[in-house]
Amino acid sequence: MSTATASTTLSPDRVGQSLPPARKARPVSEFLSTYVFSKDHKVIGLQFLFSTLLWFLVGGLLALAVRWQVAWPWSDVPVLGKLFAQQGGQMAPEFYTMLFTMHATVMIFLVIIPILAGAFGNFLIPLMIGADDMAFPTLNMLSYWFMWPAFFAFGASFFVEGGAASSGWTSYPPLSTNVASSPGAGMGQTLWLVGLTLVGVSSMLGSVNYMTTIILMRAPGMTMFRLPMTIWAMFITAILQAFALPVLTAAGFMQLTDRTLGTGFFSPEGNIVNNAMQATGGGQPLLWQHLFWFYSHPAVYIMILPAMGMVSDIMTTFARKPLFGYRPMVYSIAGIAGLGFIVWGHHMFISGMNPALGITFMVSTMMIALPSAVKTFNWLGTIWGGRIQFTTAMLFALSFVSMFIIGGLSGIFMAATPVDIFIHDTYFIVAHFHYVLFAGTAMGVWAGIYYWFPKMFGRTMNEFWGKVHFFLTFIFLNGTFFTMHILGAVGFPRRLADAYHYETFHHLQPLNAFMTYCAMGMVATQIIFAINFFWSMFNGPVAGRNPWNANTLEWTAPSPPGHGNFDFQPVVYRGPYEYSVPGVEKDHLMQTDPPNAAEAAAAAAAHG
Amino acid sequence: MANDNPSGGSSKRSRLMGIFWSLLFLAVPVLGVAVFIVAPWYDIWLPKDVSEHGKAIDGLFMFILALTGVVFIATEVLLFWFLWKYDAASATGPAKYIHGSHAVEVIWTIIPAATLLFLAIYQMNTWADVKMRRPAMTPSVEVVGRQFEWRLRYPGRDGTLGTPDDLFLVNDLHVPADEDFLVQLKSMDVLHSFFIPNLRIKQDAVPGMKIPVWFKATENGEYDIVCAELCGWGHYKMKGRVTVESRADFERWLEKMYSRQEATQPEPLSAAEGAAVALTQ
Amino acid sequence: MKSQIVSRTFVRLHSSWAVTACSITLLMCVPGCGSTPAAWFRPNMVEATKQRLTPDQERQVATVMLAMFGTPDAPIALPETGLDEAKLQLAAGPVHSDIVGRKNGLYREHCAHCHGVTGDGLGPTAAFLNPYPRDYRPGVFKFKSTERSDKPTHEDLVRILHNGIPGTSMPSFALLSPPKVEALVEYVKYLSIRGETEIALMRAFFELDDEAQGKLPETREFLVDEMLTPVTEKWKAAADALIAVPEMASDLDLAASIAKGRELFYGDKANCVKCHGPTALGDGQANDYDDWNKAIVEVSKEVKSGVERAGETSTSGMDSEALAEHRGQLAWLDKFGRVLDGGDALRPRTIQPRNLRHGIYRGGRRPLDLYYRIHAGINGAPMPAAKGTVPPEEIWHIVNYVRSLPYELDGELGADRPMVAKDRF
Amino acid sequence: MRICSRNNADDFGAAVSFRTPLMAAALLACLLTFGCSPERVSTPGADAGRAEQLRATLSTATGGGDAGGAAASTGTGWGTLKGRFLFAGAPGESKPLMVDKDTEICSKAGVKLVDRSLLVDPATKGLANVVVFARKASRVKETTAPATPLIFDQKQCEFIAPVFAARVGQPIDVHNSDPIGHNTNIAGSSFNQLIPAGQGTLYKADAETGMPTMVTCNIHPWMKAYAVFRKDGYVAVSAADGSFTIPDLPAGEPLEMQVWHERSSGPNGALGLDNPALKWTPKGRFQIQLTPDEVKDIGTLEVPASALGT
Repeated sequence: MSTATASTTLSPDRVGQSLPPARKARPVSEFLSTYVFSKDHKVIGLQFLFSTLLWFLVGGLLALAVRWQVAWPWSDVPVLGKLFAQQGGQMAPEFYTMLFTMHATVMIFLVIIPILAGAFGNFLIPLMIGADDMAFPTLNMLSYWFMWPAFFAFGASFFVEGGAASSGWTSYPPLSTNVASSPGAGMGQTLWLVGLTLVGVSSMLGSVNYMTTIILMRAPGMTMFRLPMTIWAMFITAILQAFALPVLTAAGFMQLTDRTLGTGFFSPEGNIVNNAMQATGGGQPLLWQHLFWFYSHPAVYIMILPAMGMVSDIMTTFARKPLFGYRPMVYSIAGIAGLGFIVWGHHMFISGMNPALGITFMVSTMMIALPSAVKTFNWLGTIWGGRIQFTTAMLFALSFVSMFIIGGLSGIFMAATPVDIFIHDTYFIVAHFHYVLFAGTAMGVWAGIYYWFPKMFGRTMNEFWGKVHFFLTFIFLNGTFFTMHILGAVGFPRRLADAYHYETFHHLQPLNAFMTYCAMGMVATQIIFAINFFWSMFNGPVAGRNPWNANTLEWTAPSPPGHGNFDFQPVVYRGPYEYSVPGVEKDHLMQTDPPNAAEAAAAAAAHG
Repeated sequence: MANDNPSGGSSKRSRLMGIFWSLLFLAVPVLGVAVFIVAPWYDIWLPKDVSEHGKAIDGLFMFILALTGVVFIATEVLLFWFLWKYDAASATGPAKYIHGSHAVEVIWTIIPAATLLFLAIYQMNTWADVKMRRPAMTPSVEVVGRQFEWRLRYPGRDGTLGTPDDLFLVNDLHVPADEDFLVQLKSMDVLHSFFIPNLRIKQDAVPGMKIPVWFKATENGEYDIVCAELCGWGHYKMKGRVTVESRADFERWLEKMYSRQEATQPEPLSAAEGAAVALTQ
Repeated sequence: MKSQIVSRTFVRLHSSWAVTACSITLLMCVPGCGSTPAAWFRPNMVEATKQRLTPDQERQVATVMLAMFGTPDAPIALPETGLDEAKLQLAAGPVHSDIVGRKNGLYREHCAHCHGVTGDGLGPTAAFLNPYPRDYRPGVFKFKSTERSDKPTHEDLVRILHNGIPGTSMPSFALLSPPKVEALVEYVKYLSIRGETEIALMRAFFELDDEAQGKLPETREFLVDEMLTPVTEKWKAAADALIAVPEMASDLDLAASIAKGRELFYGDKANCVKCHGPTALGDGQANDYDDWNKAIVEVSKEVKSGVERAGETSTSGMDSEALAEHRGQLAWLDKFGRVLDGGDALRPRTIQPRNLRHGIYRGGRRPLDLYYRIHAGINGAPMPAAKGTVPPEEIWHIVNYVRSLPYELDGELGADRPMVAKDRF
Repeated sequence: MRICSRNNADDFGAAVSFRTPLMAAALLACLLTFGCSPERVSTPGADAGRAEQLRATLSTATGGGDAGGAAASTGTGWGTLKGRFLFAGAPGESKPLMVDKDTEICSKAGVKLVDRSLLVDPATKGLANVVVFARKASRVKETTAPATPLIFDQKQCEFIAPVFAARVGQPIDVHNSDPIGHNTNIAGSSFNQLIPAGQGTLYKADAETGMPTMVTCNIHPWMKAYAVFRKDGYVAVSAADGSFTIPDLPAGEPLEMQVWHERSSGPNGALGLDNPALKWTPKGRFQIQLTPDEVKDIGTLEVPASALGT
């Protein structure tokens, strides 16, 4: 297959080739095949990007609504107030429950996972390994179009009787399986499960594709250890997906049958929910938690690894310096992935799981902090002695490191089982995963957008407004999430519609109000990003092939690249991070630059 | 924006920007530490611990806080320092051309590994005390989570649950001080979590399981019982109260409650009700 | 070059998607902003339609109710109601704390999402609860220390708030401070009185003489003395209407008493077995309704048969007058159908006799409570009164037997051994 | 808003470059609407202004005055009202009831219990169980107050009288002639009693029912009857042949009679007939005036099928 594509790539006449008249004649089919049902990995990548950014907006607004209730419980909700007019604009508690459930669901399944794997994975993998497209373009297209039924399932669930799913994004039974247990446990929950399954199918198609492409379609000379970190991350993420996802899908089906056919995998016998004795039984609620976390813990790394990869590439580019400890970085990613499969139990320390088992998971969890630490140190090593350019992309990448340190360290508290007894399901954990997923991944995503925008649209984004966007986001996100740590220290539980009737938490309302103001600021700030994004698409300064003087292959292709990506067959001579090579006049050597004596000498000296 | 252009030279302005950004990153450790120092003054900190095992947990919390705090400050300050020092606008000469160092990698793999392993082993004993070394005694009370309240059942005079002399109550748990107290935790419908912040106790209640929870309360007073596992739309209001009191008071209270439960004539109302009615007159 | 064009136009396309989508978000946001309407009392549409009120008449009732009782944010209690407005203020309105940090809006914080702002048992969560939350408007309360048709005493309501109602979704509010409980009880009374008065007004239209031209007299005599006072009088009378409970014989042998109770339970005199079933699992009677649901069932039947009838009658051969009447009838049936399907009524549910093996007693587990239930029956529910036909000492026997049921030995229950309290309560 | 709609209309990207900022600015506006002050709207359907005035009148305590408004007594002497209801139409088969309990007693000798809401005498076409009563009467002839307890019996899981009328305060012996226990539940009253087998219990209605009220047995939910209690006792239930008689009505003054039938399609079961002679209204009322010692026969009253539910 790769040879076949290579031959087409090599044919000189296809460079700058214009549309064949036959296809011009049928503009509609032309339009559809090019923009809608396109099999071009770049178009698909951008389709993912735009869809996920829209859901990002939805998720953000949901978060605001949640924050509103947490800060000022029962006060009239401004925007949503109309929905419960008879209540006098007051948010009903089950509506609040639905809000935070769907906030998490949207952010995880419709934003973070698809934007990393779907958008960046699709756009970057072939470009960075020097392939002209994915191994299975049709599968690739399907993986996007399987998202749409999911979009509709999740979207529709807001409007069914009882509202969308409201048993938390973890969907713990019996709350989620027993229809009588809560309003959202009706049609909303079913749609939620359907949507989840479809998202799963999409990711599965994607990951199969990524693995095949990275293994089979690397350009000549692109050995595995010449791959950029982004690709390594995507590769290992794909493996994680492929192995973990089937478990969740199976569990999802079990829950679906529990709800529809009363199979009772997860419901014990004789349960009395909503004053009605449950007919079926013989199940175990904990079983779901095991199955769910067996996927969802690896999923946590699916949600961070690609960002780590992208950040590594961006930092080297703007530090003008080789990545510090390339192989250790690769090994630590692999290590995280490996350990990621045996730590799921740390979500269940107080779930009633055998405490002895808790100890086992505690040890493995402690150990998984290790590779993360190694990565952090290597990033620091990378900027040490560099020549740092404070571009927006770089700032976001740096903040990723800075914030990931916080997120990583706070994880150690939860890993310590006795401490977890107190902070489990409090705002401490909320702070932790928001530092990893928002302050970490989301910042990485922004870094990626600012960095590869020229490659996507042929123009660079406005740097000034980019930095304003970064500055405000950075301030507001810390204002919002750092304070959550001390909330957690008081034991402030998550998911409470109104915690202030507890004497223990009564005095925390002002702090929560402050956090909500920050959250509002954070969402408002993204408008700057939206304007900058769309404006620069058409009015930004035109970027050449390699605006950042970076090394990796995508920068040898035109911006934006056409079908087939490269107008010549890239041949790789070296690793991706050859910056500031002594004796070389320009401060970077692209992977495609033919070798020269000076470099050879320097390399010899360095590797001694 | 010229100076932001990667190929741009080091103008004064871009140096100022470099300083600005590095200081922004310095603000993270500074303010971060400040928050943790200031919070206790505003009582936004671990709630008062009134349990025997709580000290160990709090101690561990503080220990990890200190440990991670050091790492946090070190790394963040280092990040700031590199940004300050190696700003392309100020630093002269080319960047270091180095692909890493085996020695360094080994060092910063071994040290954290040792520390983490130590942490893991260090805390096992506390964990075992709280969750594994169950005192040899019959349950002092059965707590059943239910949407959205805590239903309590004391064994009554005969000391065994499930007999006609059981005492049934809601949300109002009384506990004798300085004694091992064993709760048999159950759930009637969905998952709940039995969380008493001041007692450093949290345990999910799982339908179909009888989970033992034990503690020794060391200080009289009234404390909140919170539900810490999402149990439906009314999760937020699943509030209970635990009253720690002397053995004598506890016995007296049990007797009072039992006689009230067995009432065959309209009787004086309970404290709350009595006060309530008093208000109407 | 082509690639450029492709990706340029692609971007335009997508950004215009984005623009559209954002504008949709806007359209969703903008109308939401601005006036959050004040909470209002929902009119009793089922009764209004049952009484076939005209829009004008509905408006008159709404106006009168507004005049007599105010709004959920600003309730009014006429002196005749005997309600304490200060307490009502605490419970009414949106949730907030006043200058001295005193919490207001208690009803909407603790009760409204089940019982509804109007106390019509139609709160946002009502439809999902089993049993449905109580509709205060008919002024019927189940668990009380007074005779069947009497109102509950103040203490009865306080007790319900304090203990909750096990076996239903009514939680315990034992941890609320007494003044708050007071305010809530007062507010529940207020809603109940309001609802009963509204129903009285709506029914009054039928009793009107023709010269009244379908308009209620808006005089104090009529509204207060004829409509309001009869309702409030019963509430005032409740305190003195306590059921007198003769002491259980002090020398009573419990075992013997339980045995006697068992006889009565299965016997023809007390007849408990007929509904609570031979195993006392509450499986004796499955197809009856309580009064709240029965009302809906009855009107639905009426509407259903009415619609069928309308379908059968041919409008040919009708003179204009008859035709007009026929049309009116159709319009009414149509409206009634909409009211029943719309948010004004819940899907009727049958009532299950209590399963006496769970050891869950909704009205309280004190022997006294059980005595009240058996003596006076349960108002609004099928449970009949035993008083008069079953002497007090025999009622005590039944009480003792019922209290022993959750612990009755397996052997006596035969093959289908129910789940007893020992296993789960 | 109009910005948005224009953006919707405009589909292609040319204009996006300058519209996007507008759009985004509008979005910002939306997000900043968190402060917008809710202007309160009043109860829908109610006339707030009128309510204010009304509130004033309600709070001014005026001397109660006679609110009852009983008709002023004018005439003297007593008269009797007679009449007969005929059903114009085919009554059709009455449906059997769902009897799922105590069948050995309740359907003894294979007698199936049937729905008795429309009883028409096949021979005379007479419509039974129509209730006729005087809405207001200024005078009541004391001698007519009966002292004997009225027997309200149930046999073979059926109330013997489908509709029965009594005077407020008149003793009623609610009886159970079955070998099994029943309970009798009179809706809207204080009465829901266990009636053990073969026993009875006395009941005295303490208040008037407006229109007849439903009587049920909850143990046997198919059992149904109607009761009507009147202070003055001027009430009659039409017999099997449809005839009814109300004796001793106050003469010499206009009387308004109310007519009810269980299956009537009128409001609250009011039986509306097309009878201008008696000024019959849709509310099921007609006007008469008796002269002393007159026996007024208002003749046969045709009840069309359309007036009753089928």
